[in-house]
Amino acid sequence: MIELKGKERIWEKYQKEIPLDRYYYARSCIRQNFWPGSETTFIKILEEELGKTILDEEHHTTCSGIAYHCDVIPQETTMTIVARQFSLMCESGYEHFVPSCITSFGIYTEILETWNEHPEVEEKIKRMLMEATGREFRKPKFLVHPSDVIYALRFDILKKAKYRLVNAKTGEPLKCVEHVGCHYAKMFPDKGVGGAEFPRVLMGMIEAWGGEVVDYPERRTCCGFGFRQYMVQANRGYSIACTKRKFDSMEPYKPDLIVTNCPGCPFFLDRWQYVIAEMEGKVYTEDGYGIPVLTYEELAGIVLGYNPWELGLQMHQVSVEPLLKKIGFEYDPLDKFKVGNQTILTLPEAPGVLKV
Amino acid sequence: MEETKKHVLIVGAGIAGLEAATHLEELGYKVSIIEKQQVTGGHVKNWFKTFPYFDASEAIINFAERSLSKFDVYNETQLTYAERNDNGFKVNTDKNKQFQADAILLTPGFKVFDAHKKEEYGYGIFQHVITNADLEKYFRNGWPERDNKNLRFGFIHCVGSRDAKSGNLYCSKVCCATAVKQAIEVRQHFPDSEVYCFYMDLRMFGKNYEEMFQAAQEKHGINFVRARLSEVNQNFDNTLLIKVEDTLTSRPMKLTLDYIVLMSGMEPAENAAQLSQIFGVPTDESGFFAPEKYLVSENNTVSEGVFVAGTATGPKTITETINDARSAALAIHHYLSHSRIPTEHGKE
Amino acid sequence: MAKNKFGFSIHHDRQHNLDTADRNLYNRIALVEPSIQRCIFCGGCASTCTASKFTDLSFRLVSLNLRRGYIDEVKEMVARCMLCGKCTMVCPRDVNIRHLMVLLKKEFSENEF
Amino acid sequence: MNFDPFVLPFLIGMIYLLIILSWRYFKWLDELKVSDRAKFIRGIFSLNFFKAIRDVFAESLFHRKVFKVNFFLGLMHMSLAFFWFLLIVVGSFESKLFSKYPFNAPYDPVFFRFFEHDFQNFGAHGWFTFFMDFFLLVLLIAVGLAVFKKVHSSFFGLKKATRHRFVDRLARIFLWLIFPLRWLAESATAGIHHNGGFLTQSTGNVMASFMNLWYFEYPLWWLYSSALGAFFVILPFSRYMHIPTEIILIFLRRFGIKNDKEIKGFANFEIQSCSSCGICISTCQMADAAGMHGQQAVYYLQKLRFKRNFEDPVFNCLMCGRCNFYCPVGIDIAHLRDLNRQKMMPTLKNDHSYLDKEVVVQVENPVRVVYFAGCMSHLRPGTTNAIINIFEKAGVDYVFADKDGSVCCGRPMSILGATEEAQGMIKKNTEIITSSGAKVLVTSCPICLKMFRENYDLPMHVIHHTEFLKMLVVTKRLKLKKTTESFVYHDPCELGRGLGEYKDARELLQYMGNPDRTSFKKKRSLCCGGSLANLRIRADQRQKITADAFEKLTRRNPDYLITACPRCEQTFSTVADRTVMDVAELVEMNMID
Repeated sequence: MIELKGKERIWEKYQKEIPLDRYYYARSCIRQNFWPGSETTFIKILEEELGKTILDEEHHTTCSGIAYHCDVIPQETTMTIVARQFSLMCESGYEHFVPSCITSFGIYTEILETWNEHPEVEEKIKRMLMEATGREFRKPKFLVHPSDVIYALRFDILKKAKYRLVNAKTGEPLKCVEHVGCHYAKMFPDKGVGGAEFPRVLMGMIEAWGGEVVDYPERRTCCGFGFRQYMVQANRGYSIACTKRKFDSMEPYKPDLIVTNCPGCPFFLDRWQYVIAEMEGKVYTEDGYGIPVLTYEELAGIVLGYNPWELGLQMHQVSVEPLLKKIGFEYDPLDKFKVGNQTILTLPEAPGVLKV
Repeated sequence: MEETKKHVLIVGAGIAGLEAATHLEELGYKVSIIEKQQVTGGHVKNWFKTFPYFDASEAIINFAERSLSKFDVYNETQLTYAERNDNGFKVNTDKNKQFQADAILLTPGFKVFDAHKKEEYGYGIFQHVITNADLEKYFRNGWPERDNKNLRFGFIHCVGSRDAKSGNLYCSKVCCATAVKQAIEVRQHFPDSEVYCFYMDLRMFGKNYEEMFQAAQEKHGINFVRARLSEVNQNFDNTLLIKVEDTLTSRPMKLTLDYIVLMSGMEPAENAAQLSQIFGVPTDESGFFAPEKYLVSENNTVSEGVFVAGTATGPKTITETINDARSAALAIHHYLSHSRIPTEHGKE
Repeated sequence: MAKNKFGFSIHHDRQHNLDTADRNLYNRIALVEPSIQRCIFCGGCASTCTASKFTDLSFRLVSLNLRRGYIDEVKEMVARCMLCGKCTMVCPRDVNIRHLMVLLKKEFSENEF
Repeated sequence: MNFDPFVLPFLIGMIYLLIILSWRYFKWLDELKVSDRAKFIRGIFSLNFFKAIRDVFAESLFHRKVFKVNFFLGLMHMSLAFFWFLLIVVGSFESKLFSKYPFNAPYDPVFFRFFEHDFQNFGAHGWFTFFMDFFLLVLLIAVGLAVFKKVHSSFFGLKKATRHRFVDRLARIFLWLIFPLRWLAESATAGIHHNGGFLTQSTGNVMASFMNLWYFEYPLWWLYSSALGAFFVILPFSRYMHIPTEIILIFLRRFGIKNDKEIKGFANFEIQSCSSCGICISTCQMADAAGMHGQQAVYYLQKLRFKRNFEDPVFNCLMCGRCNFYCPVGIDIAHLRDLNRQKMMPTLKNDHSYLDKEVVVQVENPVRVVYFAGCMSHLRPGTTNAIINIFEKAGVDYVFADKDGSVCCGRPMSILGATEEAQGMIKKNTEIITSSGAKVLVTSCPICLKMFRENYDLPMHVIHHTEFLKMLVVTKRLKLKKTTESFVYHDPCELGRGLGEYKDARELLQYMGNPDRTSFKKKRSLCCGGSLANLRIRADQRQKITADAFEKLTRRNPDYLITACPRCEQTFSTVADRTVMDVAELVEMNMID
């Protein structure tokens, strides 16, 4: 039996102040390729649905997090790059830094904490940024992740929601697996909503929008990306083994969907389902389609009734149609492979095991 | 004659305070104890049996309270203020009871580490994650209804001890022996159960502790795994799943358990910091009272006339606490009869 | 068996599941020679072992792996033992190691594992 | 021809016994190897036949070896056996002389007094009745002693009496009844017919004084005959089978027949020759010091006879050989245990292939002496260092074969019944040892020594370091001084009873002083408790044996306990209150230039 009171006691400890307007948005390197609809949807929801101000900055670069976590560049370099992003933010007149990527969020958090503990490092980086670019910077007043923002605005979204995370036929809440990216709060538990052990950020959205969270044993386990584990082909067996452990653990709960807040996690949780199916013939749902994996922006978009194909859901390996059907979402299946109204994309090759 | 008796005020009526009071009273002093709880006896009153001989805690309490009627005990009273005057100390409490004391003995004891702090262990979240203190209550008051068959217990050593993440670098000393004792008791209470102890080191330092450990292995079939728990999760069937590294085979390992018992360590008492401030007794980095001189003069403090004893100066077993209390009584006696043991501080 | 379809295969999960571990052999052996239960895995046996000079043989690991149900590992090591008995002479817990080795050798000779 | 129906129980029993014995003995003799059968035939027509007869008198009748253990125990056994024998022989003479016919009925001598009352024409009557009564009196006393022994076994030097099986106890009751019944029956007849001697006649007169013997005489003879018959019927299934079997065994031994590799033939004679006297219980240290019962030779043989599960006595044994030495029948129990160990131990799936891969044999310049310390010696560096120092001092041209670790000699495996599985080790050690080109192999470990001598084929002298050191002293390459300390010497089982090496260590010690006297020496020496042969014994039981042996050996309070086996040394050290050391260490201490 899980005592909710116990979790609430922990959550009280990890309350995070989240600004409700004027966001400086730094896009992710890889999300734009993996899930091109997600970041757009985030901006769309904030600007169009909720009337917030958000700057979609185009001059920022990578935070170099992937290189940092693959041990190929020194920390000072990463810090200087991050300092430049802050300087861009200051120049635009913003104070609330919102990086789309979880790893970036982790990097920024880590660097800000380092500077807090070691002001001499911050001074050094200021010098280096000045020498390299002639720029100056101030630290952001708030550093929040877009999932924090959506979490904070979840009830505002609910007010405009067209669909709930509820099985339209039975009226039962959907069983949702929340997977929070490792770099969100595992390094600095007090920087995440709800801490590291029982994070609240995605759970809050799911519960607000009608779903039920599944607490399965390997909830804390990494999606399997692990940077070096995937980047080096010889190590990919470890990467997928980790993912498989997660799926084996969540399978008995029969989840309807997985929600994530990290660029890599939805990718690996989605694509590895295909690879596991191809290698072992194993599919984790009874219907043979696999468990749909969504970003929180996509989930918000669905709740708000956005066109799934404009959300980019056709980019998912595991079909989302069963999920859409479950919540009674009205959509045109023929639109799936259309761009705009005209061109029909080449139909992708069907996988060997997974149903589509 | 009564008025001429010198007065010793003891703060805390656990076994240390009671034992010191007994001896001070016999030495001819007037003794008063203030205790913040409703009853005397401290933590030991909540325990069931003691290690390594499995004597009932009642026996310890009965012993410690053998002279209870001979001195004044003020329950549910907390010390709020004290000042030094020509006759010793003037002390006030939250109930406005005032004392004039010639010497003060601080025996506030310890606080059981709050296992909630180890979030990943799920105390307060998973129903069957309990602490050693809870387990003692179960033994005393009976188990909550439970299917008694084939239960699997896991004892997690060093919860809140030897753990930088909990802020406590010290060893709480008694938990290893307590875990072995409780594991044996569990096996006796649930003969079909399976019991695992997950330890960092097994510190069986006292007489007959190692023998108790060996009996736990051989007679009671308790499994000892050298491992430190990383996290607790719940399975689909509501059983608990733990993940550890089996350090001796160098493999990650998982195991399903029905009960997890966290061996919460000792921390300084809640009012230790306040007492430290009131009486000018410094504490060490862990928050325990610092004696005047380590190793050789652990009952005296740098604050003249203020003495310390029991677990307030660091984790101790029952035996050590009782001996420490007697030692403190003697130190106070020397002080009050002006034949203080010459110490560096005391040379006048 | 996972197919190596993409240039790699799913790595075997190293995590040991104690729930499914086969403890039958351990239980059987402990019934005949209960002193194995006293083992504290100090490794004194392995450090004095005549055979460990030349090959991987550690009774400490035999004792552990037996409890964890890694029968293959146990089997491999037990076969290497020469039964000289030095281990038993140094064991601080008086575990009758040589007897355990003989019992295990007999098990592996008489039964299929 | 005398006849009465009451003789039938005796007669039937005797015929039945003869048939069973003939059948069994024929079968067992038939199981002998062809060569042994030839020895048997040859033996019958040789001097050994007579020597065997002498042995039968000495052992089966006089129980010479039992006397060695305890006078009263010997007396009891001798009285029962020898005087029963006399009773039978003299009785036969009496009846045959009386009837003047050598082929009278077999029951005639037994029931002579019932049938014959008139001795007018039998001049020797007085002598015969006197002696027959005397024999009977001795037998009655012997039975009395036996009953007394059952209650106070310690009086007979036995710390614990044998636990007998039901059939053995039943047979004993019949046996104990025979002589009192004969006494009563003969007395009753004497009371009526006045044909008794000093014992029976006087008893008969007393009986006649208060009872009408006409009523009692006949039933008493019936009872006597029935007791005899019952005893004969039960004998082949009881321990009393030893009475006839030991006689055959003595002949077989004299004919040079020995135990084979299987439990049949000769082994059957040995197994059935055990009288369950229980001497082996008292001499077994497991029983004496550790309070363990049921594993001793007598129980092992009992279980073999009754075909019960004998796994425990086979394996739960130190194989020290003490029971072999003390057994009055001379049964080679250690061998009988070893046979079953070999048989019962499954073929162990060993993997010693690493020996060939990992152990590199370096062929150095040939030396005269190769020293092999052995695994156990590595736990006693004091001993190995002493030997090396002595070698250096005496200028011995040697190589230390297992300086960097031994390959086990294989005896620890062999002694458990897995001799075949030790081949890999034997091969490797042979390779290592022979590569030295040495003429002499010196080892510190008696366990290795026994293995090297009995299971290796080494082209060199194989000796223990005590022998080698003695040679160094004798050839004056090493000089020793007298020590001021006192010491006692402990004979290791494998070196002493195992290999018969008692001399060299003692001679070597003589150069340094006289060892304290102890009754636990040579073949009577004790096991230190560390034996490799027993796996089942618990550590605490072992320790009791060690402590007991140590206490017995150090009763004269010597400064040192000296031994010649690293295993004994290590084992004794765990309980020792004084220094335990190897002979070599004492030699090292007392070397002079």
